[in-house]
Amino acid sequence: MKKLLEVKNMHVSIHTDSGVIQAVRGVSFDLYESETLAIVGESGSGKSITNKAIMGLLPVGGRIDEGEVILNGRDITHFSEKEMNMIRGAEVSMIFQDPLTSLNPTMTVGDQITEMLMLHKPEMTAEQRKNRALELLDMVGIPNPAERFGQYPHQFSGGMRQRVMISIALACEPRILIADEPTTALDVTIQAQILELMKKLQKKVNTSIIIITHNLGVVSSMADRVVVMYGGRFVECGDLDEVFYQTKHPYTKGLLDSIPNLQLSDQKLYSIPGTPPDLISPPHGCPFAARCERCMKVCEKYQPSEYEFSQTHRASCWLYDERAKGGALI
Amino acid sequence: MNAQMNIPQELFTPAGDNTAKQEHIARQHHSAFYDGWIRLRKNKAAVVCAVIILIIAVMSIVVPMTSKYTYFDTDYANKIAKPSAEHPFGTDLFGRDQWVRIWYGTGISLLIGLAAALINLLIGVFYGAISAIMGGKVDAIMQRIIEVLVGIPSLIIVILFMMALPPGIWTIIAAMSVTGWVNMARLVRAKILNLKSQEFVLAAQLLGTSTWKIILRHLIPNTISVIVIQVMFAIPSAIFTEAFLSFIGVGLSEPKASLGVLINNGYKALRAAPFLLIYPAIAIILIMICFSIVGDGLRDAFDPRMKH
Amino acid sequence: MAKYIGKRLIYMAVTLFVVAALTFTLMKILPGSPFDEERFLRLEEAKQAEALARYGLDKPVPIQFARYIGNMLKGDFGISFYYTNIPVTKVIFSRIGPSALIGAQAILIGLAIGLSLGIIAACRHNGFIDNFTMVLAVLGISVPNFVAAALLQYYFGLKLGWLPIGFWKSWSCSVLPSVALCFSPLATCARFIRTETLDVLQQDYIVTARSKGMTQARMLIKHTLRNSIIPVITIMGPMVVNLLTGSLAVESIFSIPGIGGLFTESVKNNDYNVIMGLTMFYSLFYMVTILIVDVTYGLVDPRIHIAGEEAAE
Amino acid sequence: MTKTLLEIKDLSRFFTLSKGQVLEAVNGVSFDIHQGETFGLVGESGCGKSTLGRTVVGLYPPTKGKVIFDGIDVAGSKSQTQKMELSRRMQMIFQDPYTSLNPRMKVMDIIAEGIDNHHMAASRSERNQMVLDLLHSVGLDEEHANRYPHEFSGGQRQRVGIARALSVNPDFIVADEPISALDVSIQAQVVNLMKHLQETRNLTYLFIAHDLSMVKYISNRIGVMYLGNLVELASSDELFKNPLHPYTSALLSAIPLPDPKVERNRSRIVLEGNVKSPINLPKNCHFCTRCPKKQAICEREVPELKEVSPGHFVACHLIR
Repeated sequence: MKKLLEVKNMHVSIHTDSGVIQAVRGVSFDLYESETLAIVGESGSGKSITNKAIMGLLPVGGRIDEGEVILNGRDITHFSEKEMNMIRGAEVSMIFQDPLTSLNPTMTVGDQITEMLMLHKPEMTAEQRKNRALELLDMVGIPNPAERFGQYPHQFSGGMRQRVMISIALACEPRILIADEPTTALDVTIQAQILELMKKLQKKVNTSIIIITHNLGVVSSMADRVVVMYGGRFVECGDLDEVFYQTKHPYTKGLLDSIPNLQLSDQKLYSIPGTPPDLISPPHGCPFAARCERCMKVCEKYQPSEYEFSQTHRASCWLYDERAKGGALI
Repeated sequence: MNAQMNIPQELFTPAGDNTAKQEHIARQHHSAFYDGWIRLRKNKAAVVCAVIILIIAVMSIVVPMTSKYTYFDTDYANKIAKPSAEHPFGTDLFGRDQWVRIWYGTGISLLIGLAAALINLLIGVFYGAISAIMGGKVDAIMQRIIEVLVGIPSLIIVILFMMALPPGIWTIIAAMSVTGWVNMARLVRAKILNLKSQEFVLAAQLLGTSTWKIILRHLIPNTISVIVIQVMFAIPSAIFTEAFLSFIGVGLSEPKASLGVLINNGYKALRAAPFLLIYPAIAIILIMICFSIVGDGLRDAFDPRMKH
Repeated sequence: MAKYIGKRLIYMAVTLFVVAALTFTLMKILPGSPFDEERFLRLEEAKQAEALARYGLDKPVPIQFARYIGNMLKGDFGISFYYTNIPVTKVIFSRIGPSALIGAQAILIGLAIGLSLGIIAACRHNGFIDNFTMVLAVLGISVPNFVAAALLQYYFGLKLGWLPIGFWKSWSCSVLPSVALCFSPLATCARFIRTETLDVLQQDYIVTARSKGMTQARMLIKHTLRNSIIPVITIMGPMVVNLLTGSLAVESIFSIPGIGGLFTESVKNNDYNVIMGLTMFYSLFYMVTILIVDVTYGLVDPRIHIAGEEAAE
Repeated sequence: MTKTLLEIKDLSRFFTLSKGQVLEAVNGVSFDIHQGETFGLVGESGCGKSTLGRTVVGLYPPTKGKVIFDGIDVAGSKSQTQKMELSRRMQMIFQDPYTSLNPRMKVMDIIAEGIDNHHMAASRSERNQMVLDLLHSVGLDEEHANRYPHEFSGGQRQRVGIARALSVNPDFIVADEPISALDVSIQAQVVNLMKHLQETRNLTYLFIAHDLSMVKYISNRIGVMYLGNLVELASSDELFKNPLHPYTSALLSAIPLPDPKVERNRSRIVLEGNVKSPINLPKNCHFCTRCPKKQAICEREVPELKEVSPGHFVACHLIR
């Protein structure tokens, strides 16, 4: 399969008045054609910042300190604003977590869709743009699009608004769709609708999806490959089954054990002790050291290097260094 | 990769119990007000202005007491004397020393501004708090009253008050308090209504805390930032109103002096001696600027969400 | 919508009644009355009684008030004591022209400069223009308009002689007063639009807009300003009102025959009926402005349902 | 048979928004909670579960029906001693860790508020000691006592909230979505802590949440709510193994399971449309607009809750 996107050793820091947050401290992953990659991590893990850095949407004070972003063979890390504008929406587009605040409240839904077409498909006439927008609204399952075209976002429910966001993102059939916690703010039944819709559209529009989430259920139902992040660093990555069933990193294992299994009736739920690290003064060793039950002295001093278990399965943990005798977790 | 290679073997042994560190909070301990104080201190302009206000306030008390002239001694011999060593701010039409008069006038203006703002604070906080805490019918009625009062052009009413009552400092303050407290009442009511639905107030109710204790321990402490910020904006507007009243001739009467009176006298003698207008003008502008900047600084430090 | 406006009109009526009552009582306890001048005292006893009767001042106060309200509803605000025998309404309307012109010009200058400065300041946050605007804005609200008027009159009128120092001979007479009055709207506008724009720039839909790959200019106009301009309407009300009170001093400085100057004059001359009439005029004008602002805000901002249509499912 | 601690009888709670617009948050709900049990209450946003929780503790007076706590009518007329006793025995844990603690108060005073109200400590030193014991019981220590809420992480704040609720030795705690604002690993911490406290202090929980898998883990029995009505009630295993009401089965099938093999080959019921607005609801089964098995009767009558098998109640016309 053709490699669409390559992120190499990315470091991002955000300068705020309460200090410099080392939001991302070395992350690398690739994305292939018509594939769904899940980036998993809890709040403060840097999963969202990494993807905003790819799109050049870092908040004020945010900066890519190190690392490269290769999109379709071109290094876009230090593209100018003008060059990035050619890519945003055309080759890579993004949908966000909170549908209630992600749409412009004073602009009709129709205009917000046609605007995307205006930006990247100047050859289309206004008439064509409107028809394409109606087609998109129908494609994402919004009933009677003609009437809803002229309405405002506040007249749509949460689920409906997320569908509008998807129609905007897919308007120019981008190669990559980055979905930042698309269903976190939605109810379970609505979330199921949106996930089904995204799977159906992926085949129809042949786009690869990066889905950012902390919900491992969503990962197992959507993703082909998984990248796990913690404390701003890459922790583990691999195919879905490898990460879920041959888990290598203690954090991933801890996460999986923290979720109740519906089949068992009297399961003892494991809980990872302690709280996530403060990224203004990040721990210099492995970020998970303070909460890891198998922590060794080396983990507190040096950042672990990466170890390979298969062509696709890698983890960053000292346990798998030959000097660590004990070796494998499971 | 070689840096990783030469890590000594013994490091690969369990690091012992690190549970103690798990709940540890990295940043050193300080209170919510302390946080706000740091942010305020970083705002250099606000600190400088606060110092200026203090200096002005002190001078406005000290100078009239220590100077050999008083604000009413007339000396027709050297009318409209240019600013000199003897009279740093010169003398006015009646030969009165402007240095003393301006500091005395500033003092009066500050006094009026502070008093009016504090009275508006008291009425406004009580009215707003009672309206929000009682809720239901009482709140509805009190809100109707506010909606009616808001419709009244306050400055016109103040002028009429000034005409009807004998002029004097306390008349001005009383006049300004007729509808001056409405703003404070609306802000305090909105804040308390918001707090009342907050979960920590519900929790206090469930713990059996009496209404009075909820007001004192939960509602008031969280409303103080709103009150302080509003006062910081109320003082300059009161000073402005007083100056305005005196300028159109309904404020303080001679020989009493406030910044408004001085500006009015200065305006009358503008052609002959512009400095009689310029010095009091600079005084009032400086005070207004300082209060605005300190007010902004306080709002950004203690209550960032509240927009002006 | 009609129900909403109906409710507001009732409140206005109540407020007007309260203002009328308040002003009337203040009038009654005012020291001195127009009849204290020597001219009146020289008249014999009978003549004095007859003059009082003609103005209805011999009746007990509540009756006078009831009669006054009755006349007011018929649009008759009595006659001016100072401008003998000219109805108050005529006196007031004859003087609205200059005030309206100065007020309009002041607001236009204030909005034009204030909005543009505020928006640029927000976009170049912490840049030179941002700091400059902030300084200008603080100065704007700190310089009292009558001080500005006096200084402008002195320098541009007297010293340099570029503009007339007063009276109402030509358009050029309105320049200095308008400039004096425009400081506060300019400052309030700049500060407000800057805070609103900075606030909007942090909203999620701005990140969405940026992710669509549009130019900075398009995003500013189509997404930022579209949302930050609307709240500016809410400060139009207080701005107009500040102008009203500002004109009192400025018009007397430049001796402009406007209603501001009229009010100061009638205050000096204890011209009761004109004061009452003007207070009612100001109050009515004040509330109508606030109503217009609220209604326009409801119409312009699609999220508000004053128009009453429900959120479709 | 365990003692019934709480009886909820045909409870309704309406909010009149404006003339003619009545929000029916809770509509005719009845169930009991036994001593020492954890009763889970699930449903999507807008189903009224939080309103029910707040009405049970007495924060909202019921519009119709009664809440009887150990024989005392929570909303009825009570003597002062009964009122104080209720305010000691019933407590609540809230959802948002950032607004459930007073930002201007130290953690020590937040936890001690209940102790002071009920004069449970003879001296100040005893009061402080009680607070420290409470902090230890939720995994915190002296270092945290003198700090302010804004210095803590979400999970730690939630534990301070739990310590505050425990401060008056309650029998019954309503947990209103205590974990939905927390990360997965922190959720497990808080839930395990609540389970441990239940065993050591013989507590009874009403656990309200929309995350079904966590509710199943902690609850003995689970009630499912939809638009103000209780549509199904059963033991947690029974509910997951044999869901009867169409909405419950749709809800369970909508949960994405963290198990790729299972996820790949399971058919999913995806409900069409979304929840109606709970204002001026018609008198029928409110789920009829989205129910795949809808029949004529569903649009005319309100189904009542019937016990179709021991301990398994369901409100659906199709199931006798």
